[in-house]
Amino acid sequence: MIQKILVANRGEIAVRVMRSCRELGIKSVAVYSDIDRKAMHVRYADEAYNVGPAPSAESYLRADKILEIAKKANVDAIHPGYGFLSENADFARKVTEAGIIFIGPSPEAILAMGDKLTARQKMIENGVPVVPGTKEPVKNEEELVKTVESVGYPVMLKASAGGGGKGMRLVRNKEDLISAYRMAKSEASASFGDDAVYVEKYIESPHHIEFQVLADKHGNTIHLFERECSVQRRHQKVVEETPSVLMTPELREEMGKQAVAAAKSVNYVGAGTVEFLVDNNRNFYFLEMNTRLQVEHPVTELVTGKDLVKAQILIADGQPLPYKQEDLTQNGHAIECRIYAEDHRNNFMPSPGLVKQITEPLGQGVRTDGYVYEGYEIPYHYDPMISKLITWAPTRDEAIERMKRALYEYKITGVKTSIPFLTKIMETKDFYEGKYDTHFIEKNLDSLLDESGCDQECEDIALFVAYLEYNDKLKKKSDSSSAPAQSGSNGWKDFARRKNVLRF
Amino acid sequence: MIQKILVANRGEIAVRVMRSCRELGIKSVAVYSDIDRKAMHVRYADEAYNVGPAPSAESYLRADKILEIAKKANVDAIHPGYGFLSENADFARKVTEAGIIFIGPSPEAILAMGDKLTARQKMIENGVPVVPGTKEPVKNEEELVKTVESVGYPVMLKASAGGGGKGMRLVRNKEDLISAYRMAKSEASASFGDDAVYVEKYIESPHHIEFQVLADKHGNTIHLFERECSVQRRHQKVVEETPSVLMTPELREEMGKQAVAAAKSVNYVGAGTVEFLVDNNRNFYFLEMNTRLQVEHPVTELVTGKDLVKAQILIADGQPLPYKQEDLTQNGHAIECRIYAEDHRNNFMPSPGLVKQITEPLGQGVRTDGYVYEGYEIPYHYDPMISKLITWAPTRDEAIERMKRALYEYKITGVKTSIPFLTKIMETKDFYEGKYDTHFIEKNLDSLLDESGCDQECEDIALFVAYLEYNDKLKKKSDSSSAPAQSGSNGWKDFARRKNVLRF
Amino acid sequence: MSLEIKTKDRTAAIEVLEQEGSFYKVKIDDKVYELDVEKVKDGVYSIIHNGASVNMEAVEGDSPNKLNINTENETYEVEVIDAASRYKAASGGGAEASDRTISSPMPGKVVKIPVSEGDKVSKGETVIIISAMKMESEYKSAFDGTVAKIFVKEGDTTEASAPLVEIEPAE
Amino acid sequence: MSLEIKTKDRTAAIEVLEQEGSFYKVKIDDKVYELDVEKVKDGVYSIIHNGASVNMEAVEGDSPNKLNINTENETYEVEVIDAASRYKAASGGGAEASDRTISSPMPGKVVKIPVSEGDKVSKGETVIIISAMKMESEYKSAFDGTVAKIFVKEGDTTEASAPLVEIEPAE
Repeated sequence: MIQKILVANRGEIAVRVMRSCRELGIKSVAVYSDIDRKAMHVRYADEAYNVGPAPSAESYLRADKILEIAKKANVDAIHPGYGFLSENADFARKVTEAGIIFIGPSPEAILAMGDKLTARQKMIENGVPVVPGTKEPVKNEEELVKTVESVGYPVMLKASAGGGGKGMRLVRNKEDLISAYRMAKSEASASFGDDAVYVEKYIESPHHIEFQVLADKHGNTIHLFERECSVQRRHQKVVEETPSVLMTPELREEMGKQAVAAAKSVNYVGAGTVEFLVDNNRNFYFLEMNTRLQVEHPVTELVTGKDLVKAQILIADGQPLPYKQEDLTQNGHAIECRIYAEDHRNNFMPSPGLVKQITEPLGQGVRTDGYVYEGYEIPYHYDPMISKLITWAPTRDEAIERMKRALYEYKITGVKTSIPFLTKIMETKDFYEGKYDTHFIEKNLDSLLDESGCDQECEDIALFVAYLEYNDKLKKKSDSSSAPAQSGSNGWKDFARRKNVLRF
Repeated sequence: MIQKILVANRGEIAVRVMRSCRELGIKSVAVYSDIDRKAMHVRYADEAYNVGPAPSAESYLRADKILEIAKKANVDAIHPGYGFLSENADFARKVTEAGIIFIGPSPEAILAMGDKLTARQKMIENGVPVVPGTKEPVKNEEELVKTVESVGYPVMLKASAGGGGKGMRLVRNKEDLISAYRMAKSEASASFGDDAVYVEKYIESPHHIEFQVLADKHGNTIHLFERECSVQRRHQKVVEETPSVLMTPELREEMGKQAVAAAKSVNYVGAGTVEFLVDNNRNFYFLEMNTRLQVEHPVTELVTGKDLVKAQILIADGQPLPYKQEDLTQNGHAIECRIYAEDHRNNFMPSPGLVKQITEPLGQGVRTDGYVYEGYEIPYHYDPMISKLITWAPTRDEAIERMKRALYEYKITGVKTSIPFLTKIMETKDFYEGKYDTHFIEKNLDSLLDESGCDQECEDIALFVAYLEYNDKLKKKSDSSSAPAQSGSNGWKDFARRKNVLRF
Repeated sequence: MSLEIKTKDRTAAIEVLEQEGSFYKVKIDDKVYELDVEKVKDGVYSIIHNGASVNMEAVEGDSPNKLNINTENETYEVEVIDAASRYKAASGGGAEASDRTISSPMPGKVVKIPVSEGDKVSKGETVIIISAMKMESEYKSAFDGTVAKIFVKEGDTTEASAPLVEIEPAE
Repeated sequence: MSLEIKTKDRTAAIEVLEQEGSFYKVKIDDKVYELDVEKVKDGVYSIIHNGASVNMEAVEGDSPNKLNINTENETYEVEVIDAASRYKAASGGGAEASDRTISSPMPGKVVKIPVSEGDKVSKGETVIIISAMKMESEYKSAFDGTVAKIFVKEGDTTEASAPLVEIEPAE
């Protein structure tokens, strides 16, 4: 049995993986960049090693350094989390060659699915419907224009090596094509070190529905039902749920079968996700397969009761799947909200900084997978996700009410967060009636950004709180005129000066 | 439908009730004593009213004041939580007479079950087996001695109005009888305002197993299976779980049937718990019925998926039970640990005080029902319970591993807590093998109190941390010599003086 | 004691008439409130007003007299009018100058600067692209004008609120 | 700089040999450690030692030179030997006196005092009963002796660590 695992990641997913390691009695090893010395995954792990400077290209993406640490710490296996090196076939190969278990599929499967074009080709060969478009990366801008005109607007430009919305651009007309192409290439290059971009027909009113699959080394491949991920902004998932309101038992069975077939076509081993676009007539198209754990895997865990990270580890250890397709049922309903450090009222600008206060929602049916703590400074080098908030309840309605309750309880100050935006989503008619596609946010953006509910009295009280806080700080400053500089208190140096000129 | 509920309680249970109110779209009203102004239930509620000075006899036990507030706030219903007025028939009657819904059973049912002797008599009449003993409160010390000699040692002295271990004393021999009797009377008087005490035969190697029941106003009474509560210290539950390892399907069905019969015998309405003693031969005896929500209700919620507080509210609103006995199944396994502010290494002395830092366990299968926050001062006037930590998993083994993981993550500084003690329980062979009765803690006390695992290196590092913390505080003091007094920093006034005489 | 506090397009005069412990009788403009206000922890306030339990948080802003107050549904950016801000308001220009200067609210890396000093730019034209937290953001000119000064170069790492590009508006 | 730190029956000499940022080379008695120590928040320490990630918390004790250090499995009550404690140790008697005086570690209410000043008491005899957090605790004499002084009366509310009863040991 695996005794020690290096988690080649940071943030909430590193902590989440270590939690399952701990429950299995497996030691966990963290790697951390210079700026992550105080990060939760370092504190949580049994061992921790520095892996380089803050920029991920110099730390979390350095396969060589991570392997060196893995050998030094004498680990049996490496779990890559999501992002970073999780879909890097070269890394998977090097890990295996070093005699260490890579917790994920084979390099061949990663390569086949990681390159969107190869994957599409494979699906076409296997009779799985795919979205119309090109198969090869666009070579230059002239070819781009030609290709797009043959497919017809609207089109989606996608990074060949991409995922998670990086390097993706929707283009609705000719004028925007070139600049969108350049931005996509630039982002693709920055994010994946590969600027190859291809073109796909864009399907209107699509639902993004994905199937979780698990496959062991003994030829068993199963699916753990669907996740509805249509609440997206700029092709990034914001809210996910399961079951999907759109789903019928027949469609579920058919899509599940195709998801398993897709996995089998590349001899897939481990946990993976097959993403489909589904239109309003319930036609579905293979979109891509993510050969790793997904951010939104907890909704599947809550309705099936299974721990997907434990399943990954047991599979990597060579054990057969502990459950069969017919053992699995969907119990109740689960919803996940991604909590980002961002200012949705300022064009969703990321908002890194010092977390001054955090109160996590607790109680029945609420799960939080996070990593920040009071006093932690969220660095600007990495993804702005603070945590994932997931609720479970016997019914969808109750899960939504529970999510609203949990969002009400969730208090984070110091950085701006997406909590108010997510609350608005839960209150939006299209959402709670289950009638939404991937255009949901775009369509409802005005009301989602609306800020109201604080009347005159409420505003007056807010001003009085400002009055009290100002005087309180003033008093503290005058009590200790030569106080030491504290992290997070910027500009307070002027304060002592100001207090002398204040009128009372 | 009920629109607004006053929660006549404090602490974790007040917050827990308000959570369900919020999910149902019902406004919640808090009452608070002088010392509870900053308590979480006040912050969580939609409305909050002061109910008197800190001692509960002058605040949370003042039925008249609470009723006055209920009228002023124009509530539809009152939820009593557990403890305080939850099993006070007179309060229930007054609430109803004021035209307000009491969320609980009728005053008659409370009276019948609240007086242990009446309850025993009722069970005997209905053929439910009870533990041998007296039926009347002991009149005086001479009668006590006679009665005990007829029943035979060991005996249990119990407060007639009691519950939760208050006013209970186990007496194994004659010498201890009188002093135990006096202590029991004194505690009974202090806790319930009634010093009546009775005598019961004490059964060796008993398991404490209880059944959750729900009954609506339309004659439907169901049970939600058992809870195993045999991990007790001084007759206070410490760890609870469901299902019980001792249980067989046949015994479950039989005990469930008797629990429903017990509830029906008093025309019970609402949520209640029928407690049984079960010996190693699976003989069971009615112990008492608690006519309220229990502390340990979450384990039932996690395996059935139901929200018991919501069920209470819907029942009180006159609605029929939303599920039938045959709809209910036990899914997986749940364990609850009660986190107390107490020093288990100092005779389990309560440890109130300022919570300097708190990190709650998160992630899959973990539920925390708590109420304290960083900066909150736990008052010494009330119960020392900080929170309830509950884990769920498909199997008992996994639920235990998850509990160990959650206890590892749970960090509270400032007050001493039972977390290390609970960790030891999870690691104790008798517990993880499921072979325990109510003597478990007594039997394993030495190993449960054992403190080890910190070797020479660990100790050296601990001393170095002390060194750093001391110097850090010293530095801060010298940087701001006239700093304002901060709550929780006692004795720091001498610090500035001391630093001048330190050698470096 | 009294203070003037500004938010949005309103400046309110706040005067505490009475105080006893956590109870305040306070006049806000012409309205008198009786409030029970407790600071439960750093920056976190619990207010009881006519029975209603209200929670608000105060977070420091960019300067000592600026605060952000989070209510349940809204965030107020609040400025306490002290002597320093009175001076600034009276002398003018300060606010205008900051409009001319594009800055990023967070630290980041300069990906591209498609303009040079002296270039004419139109309203809405991208003048700098900053990457932070794996997202690229384009900063555009708010008006027609001329690039007066560029404070950074491509590849630079920038601090929060640091000036990036200054644009001189066209007359 | 160096300090002596006492815990249980051990007094250790601690001397920092080198420091750079969070890296410390430190001599504890005769052993030299290389540690990476970060204070992640108030009183919370993250230590990396030969790759092992260790968490400890420091909580202030009853006096400025006393600290409680929580390790994963154990709590160390630690005393930093400063001039004040040196003096106390040298003059003696202080510790002994506190043994004679029974006090409660937490605030509570005096339920009963079954003894009077001048009474003879035996080891293990209950001299006072305190109620706190709904539990009654009996405090017993640690030795045979005489009740020298009772500082409180029945019904009193007591502060944490306040002296309750002093017992003069029998010769």
